[in-house]
Amino acid sequence: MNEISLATLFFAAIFTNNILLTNFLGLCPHIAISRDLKSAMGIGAAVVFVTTLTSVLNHVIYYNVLIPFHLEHFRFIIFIIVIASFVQLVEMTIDRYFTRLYVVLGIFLPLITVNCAILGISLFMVIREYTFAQSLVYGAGSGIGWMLAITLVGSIREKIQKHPNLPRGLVGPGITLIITGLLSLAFMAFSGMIQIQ
Amino acid sequence: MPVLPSNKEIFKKGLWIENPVLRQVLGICSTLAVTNLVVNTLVMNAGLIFTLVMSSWTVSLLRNYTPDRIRMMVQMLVISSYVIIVDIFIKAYLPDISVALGPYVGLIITNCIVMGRCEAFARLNPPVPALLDGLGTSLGYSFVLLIIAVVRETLGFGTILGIQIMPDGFVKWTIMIMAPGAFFMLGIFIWIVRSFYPQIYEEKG
Amino acid sequence: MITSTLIFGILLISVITALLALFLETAHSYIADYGQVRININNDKDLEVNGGDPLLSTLIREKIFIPSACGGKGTCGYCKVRVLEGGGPLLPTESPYLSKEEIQQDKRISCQIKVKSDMKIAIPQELFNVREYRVLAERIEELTHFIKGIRLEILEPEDGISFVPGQYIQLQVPAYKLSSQPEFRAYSIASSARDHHFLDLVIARVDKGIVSTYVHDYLREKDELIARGPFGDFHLLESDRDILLIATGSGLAPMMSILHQIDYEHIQRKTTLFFGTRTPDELFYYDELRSLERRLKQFTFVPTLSRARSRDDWKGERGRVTELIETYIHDNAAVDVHICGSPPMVQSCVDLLIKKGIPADRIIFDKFE
Amino acid sequence: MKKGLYSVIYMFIVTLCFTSVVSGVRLLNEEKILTNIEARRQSVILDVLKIKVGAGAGPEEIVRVFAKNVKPLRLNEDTIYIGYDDDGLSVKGYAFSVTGPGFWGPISSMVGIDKEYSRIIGINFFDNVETPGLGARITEDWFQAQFTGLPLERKDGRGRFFTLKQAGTRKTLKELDAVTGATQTSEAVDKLLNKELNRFVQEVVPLIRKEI
Repeated sequence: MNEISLATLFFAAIFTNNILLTNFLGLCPHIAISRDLKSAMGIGAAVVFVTTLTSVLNHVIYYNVLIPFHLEHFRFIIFIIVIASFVQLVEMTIDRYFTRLYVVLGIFLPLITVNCAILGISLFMVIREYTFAQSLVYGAGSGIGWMLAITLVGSIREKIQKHPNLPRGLVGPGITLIITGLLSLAFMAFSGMIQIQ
Repeated sequence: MPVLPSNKEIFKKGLWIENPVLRQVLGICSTLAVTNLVVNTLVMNAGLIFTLVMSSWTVSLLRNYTPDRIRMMVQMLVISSYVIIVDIFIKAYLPDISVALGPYVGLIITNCIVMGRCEAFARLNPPVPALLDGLGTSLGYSFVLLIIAVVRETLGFGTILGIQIMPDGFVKWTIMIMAPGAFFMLGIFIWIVRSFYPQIYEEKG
Repeated sequence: MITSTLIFGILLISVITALLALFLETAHSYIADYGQVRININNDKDLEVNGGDPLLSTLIREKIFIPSACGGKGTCGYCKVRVLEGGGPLLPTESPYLSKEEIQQDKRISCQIKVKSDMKIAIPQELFNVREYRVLAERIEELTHFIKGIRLEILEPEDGISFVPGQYIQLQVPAYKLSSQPEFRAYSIASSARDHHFLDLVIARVDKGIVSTYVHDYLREKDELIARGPFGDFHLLESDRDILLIATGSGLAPMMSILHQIDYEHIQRKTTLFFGTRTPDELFYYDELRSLERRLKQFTFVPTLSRARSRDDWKGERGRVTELIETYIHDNAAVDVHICGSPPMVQSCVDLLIKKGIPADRIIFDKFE
Repeated sequence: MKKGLYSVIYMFIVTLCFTSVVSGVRLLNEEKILTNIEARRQSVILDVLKIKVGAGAGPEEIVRVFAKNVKPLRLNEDTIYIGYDDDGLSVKGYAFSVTGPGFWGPISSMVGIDKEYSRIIGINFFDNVETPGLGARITEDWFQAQFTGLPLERKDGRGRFFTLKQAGTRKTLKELDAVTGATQTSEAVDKLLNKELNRFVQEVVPLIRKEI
């Protein structure tokens, strides 16, 4: 049905149709965690990991369980519960057996269970009728795009936050949103870059 | 000296003092995307109010029976069930808007406010305060997004609710319809409010 | 046909979620089982809990409610708790919400750290201890023409109340002529924190005030009331600097409790109390304070009157408490200041002290409306 | 383990209750939703055939007008909609749907052709998942209106029916303005429609002629 090549889809998900900058998904953790670069990268990596795996997992469930049994209208419930329990399980495992990884990455997992971006990716994947391979690539690409956006905002914010001329009302979320807006504007320039095959 | 909050105060708190968008900047994810048209925003807000009020109430009713470890799954189930109901009603009675909103209705599930209020308030409080907390919070949230939508539609399309209000020669600000416009608007709005009410929105720390 | 598919679908979904629940429960009991651990709170109370969950939700299960707005998602930073032992390394999800000072004070974001081993934590007494008490008005006495002192005996719970000197309770009065429903107001505790079964409150009459009018005009000895608390973070600042207490009117109440503390804890820091009223007959607790001054050589009591008349035969200070600060406190004095009273008085004292070079973190106050 | 079992049973029962309620609500509204979907599809066909429906007409009215003025015709794998004038006898035009890859996902459009198979009388891009504010602007009236009157002829029966050009540079009837900033979507539309129009003229038209 859908003939977009994997490479195009991958780059488009990162640049031209960045899940955060054009679809506004995953904004809460974005604003909360983008205070410094280090945390931004940690949560970004966690998002990449989760989006990739959950989009694949949900793809399998949707086409092998929900469609054959005509349960499409329950997909919201199933997708979100799968995401929630998957994230909880991964977090538990990392916490117990990979303590070092936990401090860098695992700790962010519970924060992103309800990250809109992750459910959003699963829903878009279904609406756009992606194949298995496309879902994998789209999940990974969107995750990387989200990570790119949050690390960029995080590093800009680290510098601008301490500037003495920053109006007090803008400190925190205000300036983050404006930086994000500028970045979103900048990313629009990518829209001519990718050629459809 | 503080006093324990009454029901009225719980409601007021959600509406303005602890306004989720302005104070904590939570939950803008799913709805910000549809703020380029007032009518879409109104429908999304109605959906959110319904979902938040009903889920707060339900989570609060179930609070003494839900095992802690699967709490998250139960809350997700409750919230997504209400969202599906909202989705069904929008599809049945507002078909045009349903097409415009697309997958964003489903994304009310992951709206951080819904989860946040269930976790932080509803699962610890009796049903009536939980319901009021949900109502206050969601109204406060809707109010802010509606203002953003009004500005975006006015500048972006020259209309409000589809009715032209700007003079004919008005050059439309296309940027307002697109994503950056939403980010700028919300950023500026928070800036204005925090400048006028620094005492409320002072960041603790 | 349609109904059977429907029922089958519903059952299938339920089975899937039940399986996921089973999956999680199994994982929990094998992977995240950290056994029984002990959490010590404020060096006082020990909790036996199951490890493996975040500190915030563990405490909530024990009915200790740390305020939080985002529900344990680590996006609001409200649920700060001091973790003295067993918190593990500082996590990157916490650092954005903690200042350098807070990190030094061992503050942590309680929804982010997990209970895996024995812990030692400190939380504000008010969160830990807030309870409802059934109290009896044991004695009511007229301290001045508009201030009453009431002594409450705690009937329930039997182990009484524990509070930090300087804290307040909320006193609830039943519905009566002025109010169709029970109302409560906050009053600082004047009695010693060592006394767990009696509370002394100082209640000034407020024009049309629902609770104060009730106390002044309707409350009789042996009446029962409801009280809740303790609340508030007004307390004696810990350092080796001198102590300055400034109070006007009923703001003297928490100072009395703090003076009791200085007495029974044998705190040897040089202590001065400025107490301002308008006329000599408003100086309540005067004799008690004078006798305390004689007994404790580190304590000086300086009352001042703003409207002393010539016939009052007043030999002490005259004027407002701010004038006392001007005379007694030299610039950059090494002193911790505690202020209680009307908001304008508190504000002008704070402004003046800051001007005199007293750092803001050495000034603590409680405004009485 | 007892606690674990309780969780599992609890989850099962709660899910059962909620999914039952959701299914009930869905069942009650299913017919209405299906009518809406049907009416939406039909209103697109009426739109490209320029058959007027009273302004603000509800789904029921659309279904009524459609039943009166339009007859579907199955030809192998295609379905063609034949639009009739209000008298119900003279043919007004033919409509057929074209679906193919856009940039982000499928783009679906309905194309209306006059009864001589010589011009496009209307086009409607009724479904797409392109970027709002960019690619999704192909649904705007100015873009769709450009196609009205486009002749279905090519030099020597080869080449394109039309080309999408950068906005403001169009010189002939066969050059249409593309959506600024949405290069991929425009190219996808260009490629898809040229291909499908060609197929229609070459393969479908003879079949219709044979049928009528």
